Amino acid sequence: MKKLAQIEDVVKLIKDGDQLLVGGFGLSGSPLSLIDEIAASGKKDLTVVSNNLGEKGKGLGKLLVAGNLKKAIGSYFTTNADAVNAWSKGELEIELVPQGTLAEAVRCGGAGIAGFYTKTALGTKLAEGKHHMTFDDGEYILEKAIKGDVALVKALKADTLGNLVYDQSGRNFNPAMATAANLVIAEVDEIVEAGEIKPEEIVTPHMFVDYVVITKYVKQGGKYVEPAEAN
Amino acid sequence: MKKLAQIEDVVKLIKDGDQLLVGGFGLSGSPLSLIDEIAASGKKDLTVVSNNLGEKGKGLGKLLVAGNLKKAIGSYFTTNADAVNAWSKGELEIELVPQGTLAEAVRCGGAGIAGFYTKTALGTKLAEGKHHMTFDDGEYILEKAIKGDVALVKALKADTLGNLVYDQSGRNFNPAMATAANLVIAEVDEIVEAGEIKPEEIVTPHMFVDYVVITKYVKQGGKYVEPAEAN
Amino acid sequence: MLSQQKRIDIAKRIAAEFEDGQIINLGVGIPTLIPDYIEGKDVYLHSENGLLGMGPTPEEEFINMDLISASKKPVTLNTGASIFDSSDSFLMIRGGHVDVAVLGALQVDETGEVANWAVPGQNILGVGGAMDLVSGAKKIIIATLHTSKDDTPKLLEELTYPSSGARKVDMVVTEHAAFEFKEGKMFLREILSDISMEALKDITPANYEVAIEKLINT
Amino acid sequence: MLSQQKRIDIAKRIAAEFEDGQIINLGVGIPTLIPDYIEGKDVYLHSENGLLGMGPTPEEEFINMDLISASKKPVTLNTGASIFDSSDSFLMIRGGHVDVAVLGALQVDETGEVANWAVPGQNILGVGGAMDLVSGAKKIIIATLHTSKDDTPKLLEELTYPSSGARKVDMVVTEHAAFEFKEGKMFLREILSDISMEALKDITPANYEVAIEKLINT
Repeated sequence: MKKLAQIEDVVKLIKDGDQLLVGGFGLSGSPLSLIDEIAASGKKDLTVVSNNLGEKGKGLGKLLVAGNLKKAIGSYFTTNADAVNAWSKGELEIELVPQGTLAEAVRCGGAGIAGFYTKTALGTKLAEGKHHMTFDDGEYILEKAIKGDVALVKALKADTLGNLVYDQSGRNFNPAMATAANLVIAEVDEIVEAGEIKPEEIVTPHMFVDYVVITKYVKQGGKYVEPAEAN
Repeated sequence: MKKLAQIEDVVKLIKDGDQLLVGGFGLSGSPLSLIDEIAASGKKDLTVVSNNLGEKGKGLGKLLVAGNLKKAIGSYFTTNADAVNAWSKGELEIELVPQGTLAEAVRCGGAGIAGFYTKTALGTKLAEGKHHMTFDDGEYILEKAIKGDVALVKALKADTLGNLVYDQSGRNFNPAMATAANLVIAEVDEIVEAGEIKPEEIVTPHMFVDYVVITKYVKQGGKYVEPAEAN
Repeated sequence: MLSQQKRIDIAKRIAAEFEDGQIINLGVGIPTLIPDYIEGKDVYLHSENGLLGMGPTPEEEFINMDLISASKKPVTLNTGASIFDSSDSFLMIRGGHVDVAVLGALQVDETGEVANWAVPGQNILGVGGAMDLVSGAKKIIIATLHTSKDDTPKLLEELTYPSSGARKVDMVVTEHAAFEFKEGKMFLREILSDISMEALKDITPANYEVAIEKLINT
Repeated sequence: MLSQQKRIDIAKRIAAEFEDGQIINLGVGIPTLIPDYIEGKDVYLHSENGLLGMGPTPEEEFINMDLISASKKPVTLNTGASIFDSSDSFLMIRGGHVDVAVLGALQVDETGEVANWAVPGQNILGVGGAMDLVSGAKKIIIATLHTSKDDTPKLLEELTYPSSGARKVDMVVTEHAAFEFKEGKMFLREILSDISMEALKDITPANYEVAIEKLINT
């Protein structure tokens, strides 16, 4: 399979200072093996765009502990005490974005749209300094598209061309993230033959995917655990 | 099934002067029975938003012949000689929109987004009079969302809740149209039990669909024909 | 009355508001109690992370942490449920396709403006889907205890906490009362506890018109 | 040389340009001839109406008019093909995910600006996906006969027909020559017929630099 790669090799393609789009909602649909490798890599000054920063010491939370991050853009960081702490000490920049604005901004990044007008956050602190415009049904604020240098997504399966399907609500931000970066790496549980995923069922067509890596995690009791922890 | 309705009854919900969003790409994925009923209804001054106006005397082309239309908004009308003719005589207003802008504008109509900035049509006649804004990577034009009073879509199957799946490239504009109108009517070939379409396979969730009607057309040799024409 | 009982009472009262066929989004806090009280109603639960038709918590052996609610708890799918990505999920919320959003609140002012994401002087590091729901749901019901733990009123003349959006909510239900908002005005519609009108007034700095009128048959 | 043979020559030359793994969108006219000349190349055909991985025309008995190309002709799906809606399809086009778009043209000017949707004085009632492709594809190749039927030049100093967009194309292939555009300048890269340099200049009002250099190994 042409796009199949080793986790160690693809993570080398990430450069210090890159903006990473990372799929997942908390730890669900999160590319855990790629994150582990980045944490081990010593990369610096990364900006992560993701709904959360995982949990304390887990998922994207590991990048905080490892000191890879300069900035996080997302909707909800309060569930990771490390993020709150790093921000208080001035060690981490945080840009807070409403969850729907985040999803739409990333989709726009992938769609060649520079910005869009939404009512979400109108009249709040998060709209301060943003361009306002009045349309037929009232005032809207302009939100700009978000793009990444690299996107890391987690899918259930890839086929040998790189088409992806996701596991239930593990889909979340992954399909949008996969459209909006120069380099897109998908971590998957398994690879099947092209043709095994029906044309109507493919969620992320292969055109978006540059590399596919196999996860090092195994699912046990409905949760991904590292092989060492598995029974 | 709660949403199941008769074509004659739902078409009565359309009012003179309404803006209709109609799925389909030419005659593919086009709600032919609903269109027939509108043509027979004598409704006046309708605006149709659809990629084309069907073909001469077929699909949406019938509404032109029946005199239902005031205006058409879409990307390509030259394949229907009646449309060109009606426009030349001043009997039909036409608003030409690039195909991708049309799809995105309708999606935005469904998504609570008032407008979006695109590079498509920049520097052309179709951008004249539109708001321009400069972003980091150059100039963009503002396109406004499109909504409808009523959307007419064509799906392959509905389940008893109103979830929809489409037939191959008959999908086209239908899913976006289904999000962007106050009243959404789906014409389908068949209705299956809820649960028969898997959660991952549903393309249009039932929340978008107000009524489901059964098509009067039958598919023969890969084409929909009226029952009278069928062998 | 124990706090948990008050919260259950609020949940029940709000559940009674739902109508068959509605699409409902339930926020964190008291709203998460509501699913226990909607049995027999044909409503469909929407979750920000990409589900419509969320069902009850699974048995331990069927838990899949890739099938979770927006509160990150394992859930199941009811018959006819669907799965979609975050951008489509928020298209639903922001495009006005969710009939009712039930949200918690830190404060609500007498015009119906809500504050439910940040406390001044504390770290402002989480907003989640709060502002999206406030801007986009067709009807917004606030589920909240009448006062905070230290008896500070939550229903105020003016917000002192950061607003969640210019859009006004439609209804507030507390353990004591149900209020409705119309055209920027607040109306007391129902008394839900044994509180007196005077005592209610004392713990409710917001100005409201008394217009008792059972909103629905509960 | 018959017109159809010229068109085939153009199609073949452009097909030779494709690289394994590329996502290609083929417009109407000459570009529709290209699929016959890409065998053995691992490229994936994208269609505006929502297909990636379009295959050849089906046998009569397998025709489904709900599986068609953007030219509304019946097609098939190759292994690994996918289906999506129009908004996602144009996300692909406008978001720069299509590697090469091959389009017809009415005129191209010497900076690489193209006119391919409207003729002045005629009804302007169709644009389709032309402007989306011009604005969004990573690389744009124009496939056109060198002159129109009445020998009017198509490669001009300046467009006289309405522009399809500010974005410049990358390459023009005619029956006589292949031109490349870089930073607003036009370069003659290949002569593809037995035409002389002088004769080519005569039918090409656009100013170009002669910089013969076979672009690829054809």
